Amino acid sequence: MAQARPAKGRRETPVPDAHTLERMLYYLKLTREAEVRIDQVLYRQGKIVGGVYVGRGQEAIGVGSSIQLMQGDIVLPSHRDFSSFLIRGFTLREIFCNWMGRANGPTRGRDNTLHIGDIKRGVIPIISHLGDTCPVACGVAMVLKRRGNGNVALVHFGEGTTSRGDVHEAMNMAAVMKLPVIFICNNNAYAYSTPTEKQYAVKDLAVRGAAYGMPGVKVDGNDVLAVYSIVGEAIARARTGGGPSFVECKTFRMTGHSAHDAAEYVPEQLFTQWKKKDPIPRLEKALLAKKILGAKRIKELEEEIKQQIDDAVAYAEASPLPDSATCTEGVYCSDQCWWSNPPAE
Amino acid sequence: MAQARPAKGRRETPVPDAHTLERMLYYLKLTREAEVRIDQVLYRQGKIVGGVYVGRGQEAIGVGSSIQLMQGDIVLPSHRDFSSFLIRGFTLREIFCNWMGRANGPTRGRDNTLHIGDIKRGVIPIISHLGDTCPVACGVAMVLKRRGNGNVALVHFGEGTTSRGDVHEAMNMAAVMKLPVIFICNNNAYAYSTPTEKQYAVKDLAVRGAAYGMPGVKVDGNDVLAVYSIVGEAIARARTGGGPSFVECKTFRMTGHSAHDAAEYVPEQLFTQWKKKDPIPRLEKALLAKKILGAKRIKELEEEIKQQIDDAVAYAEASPLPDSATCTEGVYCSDQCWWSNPPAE
Amino acid sequence: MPLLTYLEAIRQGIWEEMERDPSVFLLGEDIGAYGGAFKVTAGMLERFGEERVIDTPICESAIVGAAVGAALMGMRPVAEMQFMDFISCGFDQIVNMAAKIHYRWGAAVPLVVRGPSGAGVHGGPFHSQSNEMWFVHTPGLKVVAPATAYDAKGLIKASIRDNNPVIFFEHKFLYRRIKEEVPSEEYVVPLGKAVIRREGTDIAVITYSAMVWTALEAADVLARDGVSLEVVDLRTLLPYDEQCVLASVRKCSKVILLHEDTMIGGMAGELAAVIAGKAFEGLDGPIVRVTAPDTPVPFSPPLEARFLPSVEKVVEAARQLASY
Amino acid sequence: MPLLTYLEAIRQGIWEEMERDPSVFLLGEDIGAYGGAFKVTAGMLERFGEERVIDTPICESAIVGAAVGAALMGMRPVAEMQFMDFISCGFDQIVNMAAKIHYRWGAAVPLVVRGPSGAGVHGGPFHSQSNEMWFVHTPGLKVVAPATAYDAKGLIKASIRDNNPVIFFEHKFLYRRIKEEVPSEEYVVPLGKAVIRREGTDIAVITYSAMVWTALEAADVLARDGVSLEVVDLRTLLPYDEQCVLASVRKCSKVILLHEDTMIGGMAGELAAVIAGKAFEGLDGPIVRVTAPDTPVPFSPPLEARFLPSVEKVVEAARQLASY
Ligand SMILES: Cc1ncc(C[n+]2csc(CCOP(=O)(O)OP(=O)(O)O)c2C)c(N)n1
Ligand SMILES: Cc1ncc(C[n+]2csc(CCOP(=O)(O)OP(=O)(O)O)c2C)c(N)n1
Ligand SMILES: [Mg+2]
Ligand SMILES: [Mg+2]
Repeated sequence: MAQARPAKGRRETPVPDAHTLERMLYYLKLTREAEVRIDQVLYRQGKIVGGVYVGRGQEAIGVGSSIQLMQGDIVLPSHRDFSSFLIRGFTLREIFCNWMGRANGPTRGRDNTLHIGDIKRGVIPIISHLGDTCPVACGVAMVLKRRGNGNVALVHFGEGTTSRGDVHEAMNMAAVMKLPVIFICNNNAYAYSTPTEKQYAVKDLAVRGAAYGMPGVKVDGNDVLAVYSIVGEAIARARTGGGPSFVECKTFRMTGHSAHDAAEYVPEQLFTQWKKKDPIPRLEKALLAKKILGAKRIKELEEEIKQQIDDAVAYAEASPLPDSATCTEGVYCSDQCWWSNPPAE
Repeated sequence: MAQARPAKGRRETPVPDAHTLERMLYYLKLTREAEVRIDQVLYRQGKIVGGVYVGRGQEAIGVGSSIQLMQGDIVLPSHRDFSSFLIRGFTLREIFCNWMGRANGPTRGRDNTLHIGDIKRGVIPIISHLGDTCPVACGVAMVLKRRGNGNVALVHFGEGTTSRGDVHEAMNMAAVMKLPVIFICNNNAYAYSTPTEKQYAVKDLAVRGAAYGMPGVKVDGNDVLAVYSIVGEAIARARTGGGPSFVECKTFRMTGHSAHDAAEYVPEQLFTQWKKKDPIPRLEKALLAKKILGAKRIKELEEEIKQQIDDAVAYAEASPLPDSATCTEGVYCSDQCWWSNPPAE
Repeated sequence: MPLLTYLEAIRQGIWEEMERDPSVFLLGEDIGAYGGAFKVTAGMLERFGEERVIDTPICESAIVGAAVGAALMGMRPVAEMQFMDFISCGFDQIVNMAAKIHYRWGAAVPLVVRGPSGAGVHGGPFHSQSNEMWFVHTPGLKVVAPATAYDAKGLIKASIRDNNPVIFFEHKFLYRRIKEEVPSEEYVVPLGKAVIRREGTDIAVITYSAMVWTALEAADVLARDGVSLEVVDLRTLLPYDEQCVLASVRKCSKVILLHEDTMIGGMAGELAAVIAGKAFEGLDGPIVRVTAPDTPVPFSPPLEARFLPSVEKVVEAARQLASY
Repeated sequence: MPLLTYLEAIRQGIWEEMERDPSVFLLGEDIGAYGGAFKVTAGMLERFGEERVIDTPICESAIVGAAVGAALMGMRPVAEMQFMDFISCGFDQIVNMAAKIHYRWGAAVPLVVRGPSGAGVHGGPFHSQSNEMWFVHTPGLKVVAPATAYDAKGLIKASIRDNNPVIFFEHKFLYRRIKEEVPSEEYVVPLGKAVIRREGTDIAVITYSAMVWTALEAADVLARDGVSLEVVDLRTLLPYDEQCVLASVRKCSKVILLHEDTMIGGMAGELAAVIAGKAFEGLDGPIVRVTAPDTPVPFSPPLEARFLPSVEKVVEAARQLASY
């Protein structure tokens, strides 16, 4: 990752280079395949227990956002932003180990799904309590602003989460303090079974930006290039002292809320409509048309992706479950017990 | 109080009749004098202990709003809306007894200041935790809406309180459910020592209405007639199924945050500027000019007010403090213990 | 008598109260058409309509606050937390608004906040918590935690009829694992009354919720080697049934305090104080606590198994105490 | 040695840590130019600037959440609650975000949430609460409640240096009522260590915060009629100093557990369980609790006086226990 440098003045809309475009397609496909393995295969085989949430159909949001992050930036993904972890350097092996509760996963089996964090790699994970990472992002941004390296914090949350007080308190605080944080709403039309009309009474949540005195824009969340440029503008603004932004990414949850939810409450035609807007073929077509990638290269990527996932799953399955005796370790951070992120001296 | 009737269609801007105008002047003066007695006299004499908050300079908000309430409406005043209690039928004797922690005050000495409530008289008091009454107002409004009598709930809070999550959760819920609740922000420029620019990053909080899909308007909170008409429109809308509104009343806190606060952090000229906008002389001049009231009648009112306050203070001072044995009574609502508002059967 | 699961018993209890009293209504996330994350409210929207089965946005504090407002207006709201873990987001409204109103100005606040709590289903640190003690320590609240289907129905009905804020902890592990014959005739189980699940003579085990079953299993095991456990199910944690607890301790003269919640500041402490204060002469051995360790609830099955008090742990503790 | 009030000692402790370590910073409501509602942070804005003394909007949840974020970045935030009563509004961020991060993914969360708590100043139900037990019952937190100026300074310094979330309860009644000689040399008071404030032989009184002074007064009174109290000041409630508590109980063989917080689910329960579990043989009498009754904190002076544990109540309880 490149070093963040506070650019002089406001940048123009960022455009991804060919290399970045390929990486975006790669991460889109990798995310899609990895999550299919999780909810379609491992969960059904009983190899993953507990709640299982995936971001199928909305992968472009995490990819188009996190791909732009620089060293020192921090992302706080939602429970559906699998791609952010990959882009920030978590390996598939680590991630699958965590999903399967293995001792060598990043949480040592203490927490599940994508509750995976590592400050060095710039990822702070959610807790299940929706919206709680928004204030945390403000605190992160306070520090980034003070350090003056032009770094930013990116926090994702669903449209249902915007109803929680913590999101409000955080957005207001960020606006008052002009913090370099970008609030990204993954608006996938449902909060569990709750449609947007039961969640809020405005057409676009983007209008919330104006209520706090920050830019609020909506973008097609299934168009990774649009996400890239809109979020990119917000990031550029934040890097150069322009303060926070709110970005509403319109997308759709192409699965149930979790693996056990058949989503019977979602009208069938919505799935068929949104299938057409699948972000992956959209980018793939564009890249083929622009001759940025050839069909052959894409095949290679798909091969590579399948192998990586097979490897990671095999690795995770072969990894040990935690020793039950470790249950009581690491409640407190002391010299004996803590395995990452020592506080700066 | 008149019976609330759901009017057909949306009402035009309400205009107060002569009787109402006189009552408004009366309540403005009564509130001002009663609060002066509290923070300038009784507090300094040590006859009132604990925190002392008054609404000097902002009396027009409570008066211009609550004066319009009908039977069955509910008001949830802020800690500075003394007048709402008077208008809804609390006697000065009750109120002073509560300030002085007397056994025969409405809280029997258990709670202080304006933490006085009575469902029959349509008042639900705040708790100190700012913003907490906003969700309560939503629950009240759910019931009012279901009963279909065109009743409304009015909830007041300061501009600093708008930073709390509960206010956001309540405004969003009210908008989604189209509840008959009017959110009234008493924007008096300070939250304790905190000026508005450290509280929020917008010019007018009124813009928050649009963020939830409800009307948001600002009004000169020191002009009781303006408050009357703007809040009146919101009430009319709510009575007729139009849902919630947000009204920002711009005013100024003409005292310290509380009786012990000298407000040295407030630039002196702000006090002098706002002194000129004092809502009481403004209404008085208007009524005299329009010959709605004569100087003589006003004198009478002032006499009456002074006497009432003297009587109430004497009564409160002569009233007993609570028997310490009652400390443990009434924690639970059972047949033995509870003295008001039995739940409807 | 019809066979009902613990979950069905709760549904039936709520349903009957909705039929009986029009002032009862429900609010919460995904409780309407979807019937709730665990389907406790399934079918209620169809039967009682949108005015009485209200889907809310995701806002626990506003959900509880709105319930308080409705209760003050004479209604009897029943608010669902999708998981009781999330009650922390509505915490302030419960402990400061709901709990103190009656003491402060005498208004009744008849409401129920209910939902699934407890571990054992690999839910991880945020879908497995036992959060009853925050509320047991809050004067003005009542706290209920049923262990059986019969009690779950009778207690939810009593909670809805109570004129105070009741926090009702359902154990998600029991939802579908327990099936009992539950009478179809009208009944309620009064709040504040414990019950002796098994008579014994050597050691009293005071517990509640899912751990009642753990205690009963342990009692079977121990019976074989001649140690007789008495199992007391508190059912209501606030106000708790002091008389029943003390009587059982005096009878057995030894006591084990058992709960799934973590140890420090847990219910076992409160019970220990009352026992060591009022039944001191009756005690023939140290007061023993068997609880979860003081950690968050870990996700991975081996860790979660270690976290949860087990039959083995109770048996071991009882054997030691018996030989004291 | 300079005479400092309890409040000045806290200010000095924070000040020294701010001087010593640039990663320490403050955030809260009205803490900057105004110096805080009780003036604990007076002068700090001038000395350390707006980047390290941050006035926030009124949003306790965001204040705590932001402190967590900053702590994860290697800073040592000290967040003020204007009154500890309002910590209920930041509750979820403390118990679910701050407390569990290290256990879940191993990141240190060195932060302090501090503020005035306790009654005795006619603050009413919402400016007088003792809310320590919510946090004592939350694994991953540390909870501190100093009684003296010396400890207040030494403990706030230790809390700021600790790598875990510390909830620091200052007692507002003590702020200006206590004046002590406090050494100007650098010192810290380690977390987790209790102290014996007064040696005694007949009854151990285990207490903390303002009640330490009540216990000491009671000890003077009782000394006259030949009853010798030992007074143990816990200082840290989580982790608490079990060894010191048990030793004192074994020495005196009788114990009174004293706190200002309400009884049910209070600290006295936890201590009773540990004592009745591990010092059972050493006990020559019932474990006695002297605490506030289970009510909100009433406003009116006669009611508040009845609410608060008093010297008289401790003396009476001790006389009874002594004659047991
Ligand atoms: C505070 C809180 N309340 C309720 C829940 C239960 N819950 C988990 S996900 C979810 C829906 C979230 O919807 P949204 O924010 O739109 O995110 P999405 O799942 O659609 O990506 C709910 C209600 C929770 N996790 N936290
Ligand atoms: C949740 C909460 N945080 C902090 C406080 C302390 N406090 C009491 S009044 C006040 C300022 C309120 O400002 P505003 O909302 O503008 O109302 P005003 O007093 O100006 O009328 C503060 C911070 C509180 N009562 N509740
Ligand atoms: Mg969604
Ligand atoms: Mg204000």
